[in-house]
Amino acid sequence: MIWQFDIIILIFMVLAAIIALRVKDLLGATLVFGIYSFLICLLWAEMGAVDVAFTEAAVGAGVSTVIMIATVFSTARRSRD
Amino acid sequence: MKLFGFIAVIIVGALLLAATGDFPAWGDAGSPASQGQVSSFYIEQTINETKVPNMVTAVLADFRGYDTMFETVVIFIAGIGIIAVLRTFGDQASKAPDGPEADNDSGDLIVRTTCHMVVPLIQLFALYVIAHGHHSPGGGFQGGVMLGASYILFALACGLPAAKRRMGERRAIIIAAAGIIIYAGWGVACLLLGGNFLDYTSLDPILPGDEQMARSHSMLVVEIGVAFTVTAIMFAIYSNLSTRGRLEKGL
Amino acid sequence: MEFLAAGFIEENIVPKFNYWVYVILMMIGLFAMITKNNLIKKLIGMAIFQTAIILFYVSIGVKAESGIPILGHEQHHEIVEEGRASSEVIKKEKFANPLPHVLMLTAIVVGVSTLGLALAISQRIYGSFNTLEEDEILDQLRPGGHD
Amino acid sequence: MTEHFSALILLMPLFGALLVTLLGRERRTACWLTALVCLAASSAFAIGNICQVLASKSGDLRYRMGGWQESAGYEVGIELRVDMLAALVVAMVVLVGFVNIIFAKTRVGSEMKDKVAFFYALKQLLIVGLCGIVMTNDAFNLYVLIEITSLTSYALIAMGNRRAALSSFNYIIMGTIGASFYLLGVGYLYIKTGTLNIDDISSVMQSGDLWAHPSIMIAFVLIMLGIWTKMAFFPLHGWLPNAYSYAPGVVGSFMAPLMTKVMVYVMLRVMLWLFGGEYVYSSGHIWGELIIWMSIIAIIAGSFLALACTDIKKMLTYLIVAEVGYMVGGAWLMDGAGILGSMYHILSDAAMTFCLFLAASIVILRTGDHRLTAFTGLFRSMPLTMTGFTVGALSMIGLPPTCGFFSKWYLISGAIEVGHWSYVAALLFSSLVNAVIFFRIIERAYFGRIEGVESLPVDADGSPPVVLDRVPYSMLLPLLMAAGSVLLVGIYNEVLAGWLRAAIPSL
Repeated sequence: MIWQFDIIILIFMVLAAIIALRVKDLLGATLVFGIYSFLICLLWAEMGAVDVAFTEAAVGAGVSTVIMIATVFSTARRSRD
Repeated sequence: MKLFGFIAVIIVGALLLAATGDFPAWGDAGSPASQGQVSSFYIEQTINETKVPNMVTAVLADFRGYDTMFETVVIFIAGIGIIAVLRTFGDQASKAPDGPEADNDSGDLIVRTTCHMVVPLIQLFALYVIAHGHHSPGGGFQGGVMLGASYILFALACGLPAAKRRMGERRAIIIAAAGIIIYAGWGVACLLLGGNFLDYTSLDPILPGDEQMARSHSMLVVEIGVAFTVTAIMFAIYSNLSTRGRLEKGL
Repeated sequence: MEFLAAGFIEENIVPKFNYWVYVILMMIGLFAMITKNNLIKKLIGMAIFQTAIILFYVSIGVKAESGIPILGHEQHHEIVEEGRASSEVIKKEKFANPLPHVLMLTAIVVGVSTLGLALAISQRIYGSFNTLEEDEILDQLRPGGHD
Repeated sequence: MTEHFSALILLMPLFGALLVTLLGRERRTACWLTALVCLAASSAFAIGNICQVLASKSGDLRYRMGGWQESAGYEVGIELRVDMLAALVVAMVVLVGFVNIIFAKTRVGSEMKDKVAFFYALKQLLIVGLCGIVMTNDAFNLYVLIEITSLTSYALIAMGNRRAALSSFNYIIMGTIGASFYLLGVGYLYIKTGTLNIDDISSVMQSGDLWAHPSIMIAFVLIMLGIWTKMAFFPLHGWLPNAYSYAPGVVGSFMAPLMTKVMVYVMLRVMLWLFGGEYVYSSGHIWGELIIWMSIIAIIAGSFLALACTDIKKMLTYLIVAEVGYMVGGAWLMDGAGILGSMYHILSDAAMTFCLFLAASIVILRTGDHRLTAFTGLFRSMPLTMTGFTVGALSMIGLPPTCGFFSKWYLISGAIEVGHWSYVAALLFSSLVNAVIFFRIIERAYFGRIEGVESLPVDADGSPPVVLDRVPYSMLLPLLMAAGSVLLVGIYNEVLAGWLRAAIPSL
């Protein structure tokens, strides 16, 4: 583990989480959420949890983002909050 | 609602932070969780007991294999649950476009060509991840997601009907169920040969190598089972969610 | 005023900032789940909430000196080919604790399954109410009691 | 073979669910038969399990998954542990599931349409999850199994109409918060003890004297909050009434008796085995008294909300909220009789809720009306159904010889022993409210005038159903079985209480 990386990634993660929840465009929110997942995947790789990072990269940043985008496309894209 | 939510969140947060003071420092190798007997056993004895260098795979597929079986069941439930909730069965929905040229019915030429080149590579790498999970990060779950993602990519590039001909709904459900049948059936085979459920050592007589190698081989078998289920369900989830359960044309 | 004391930060926050950040992420997620009006936003909050817990678990498994929980080639060779005792070759503090990683693989799977099912249900809700805003849905339900 | 019974109870419905999905959505009767046979086998194993526990000297059976022996006193694998309480609750789960499969036969075609196979598969997986929860001895495995039951119930509820989908969504949000709190609590325990096996955690906390640490207390609070959310303890009950009353009839009648009861079992398990009575009931904590008062509020609020309902199913779901209050209060009375009452009430409440939900589903099906007014004059046109309903209602009110009387008896005697009179008063008040509610219905059913009687919808297979009470046997028989079980659990209360008493660890 390298604690400098850790801090930087954690700060970006908190930012990404807040942005994902603030953006009114749901497609944008979903993409920021994809970034969040990718950051957390980096964090886990840095902490030595390579299997978890691999899974998160495939599932969190990959499949979850895709199915969320699929849902946003087949429902409403705008959100009021 | 906002105020209530804020208060609830603050209370929970304060509760959680109150306990962090009590935790061992982050990265402390002497903390109970890291120092404990269970963790030491996994780190030191995995190689002796199972001949698998990747401890995570060994713990996942053998020591806590019962958990992993249910993890696969969770994925299976998500898949059939989504079909049960969203899918609309109708005559017009099941009508598949005919003819091989329907492959080329949608999408850009460059995208399609690239996709046709990339998908086999992804699938090959996914198979490598499944098979090599004993020695490197990866395993049935990660490989399965990647296999499923290759189908999703194909559906994105060439349209869902084309992908459906390769992985139809019925076929996806059968593959998914077959995955768990492989996993749980392997456990039942152990049971029939006189061990406990999922006790791979009892399969020693029918597998090459000694008892430890029987564990190692069995882990590969169950990982393949997991990969089957995950591949099929990931694609089923995508195809249902992207068409609102009608399985006509994708995104 | 205890919080302002200089020693507090050094003792409680610096060595444990991972745990602090997990609590912050969890609170963000929980707040979104409770207060957001849009169903998709609620689900994004739910996903953040779940990853925060996973962050907590993975943080448990870290040791200051540790690398990945996979034996290297030399160690593997020494144990399997040369027959040395594994407890001599393997230094525990060099390997991250594998158990939380295994648990979190399961938790990630559970998370994506819940997310998928919830997205399917929200698509059905959109199909019958034509909106994903919670208050608009409740407005539509108000006049008629049962249906 | 006999030592594998506890694993086989789980495996039968698991393979049943897989077979059902393989059979496909066209072969409905085959799906039904598969589910029936698998659950029948599972029930047989569950009963065999009870006999084994009775025969064993230590009173609990342990089954190590994967055959992993313990290393230096710690379990490295996952272990199943079946004591008398677990054996009885498992038997209750599979038997209710089995009877409900019979009940579902005629209804499932019209309620689920093309998705019959998925219904049977999800339902059997739900039973797998519930049985696994009851038997596992691993704190994390418990989480996975809780999520299995949750996911199946989200999907099953959302198969109903649009209201059902919305309540299922709310259930997902609440359920995820609950399960995640539980997971966090387990993480807090793991960071302090380094193990996940329930017995090992308990012994590490005992030997390391970790009781004073704040993180242990917070772990306890988090786990309790999670479980309470899952079992709809009063302030956290918001998801339950809508989810269960809008769910398809065959789903509601199955989930209502089981889900909350199994979560009460988990609460008892966490209190008495994971943390131990000494810690939970120690006078140093503020929560003991507080939680009894919360359960009193839950009982009273549940009763009032039920009284205000005009919809039969909604009313029954609010009664479940009140019953959860009974069980939580009983478990926190710090007294053997209270805990015994709570355990016994798990069984008896499952029986009577099942009976009432089946009767209500039949009435709703026959009259096409889910208001209480639907019961007018039903004693004349549907005597057997109403007899079943009356048995369930009498048990809810708490009249002998039904099981509801005896569970209230144990709870009240426990409360009197520790001198908690307000809890006694709340129980009696709730009995009174139940009496008002049910006698109102029974009076209407007995003395009310018969109005126009519609004909029964044709069977799913197209064959005319066999009619008695103008209800097919496949629905009437389960109701009578449920009513019979209400009486049986009541009549054999001495035996059951004796078995359960042996399972309670010394406080």
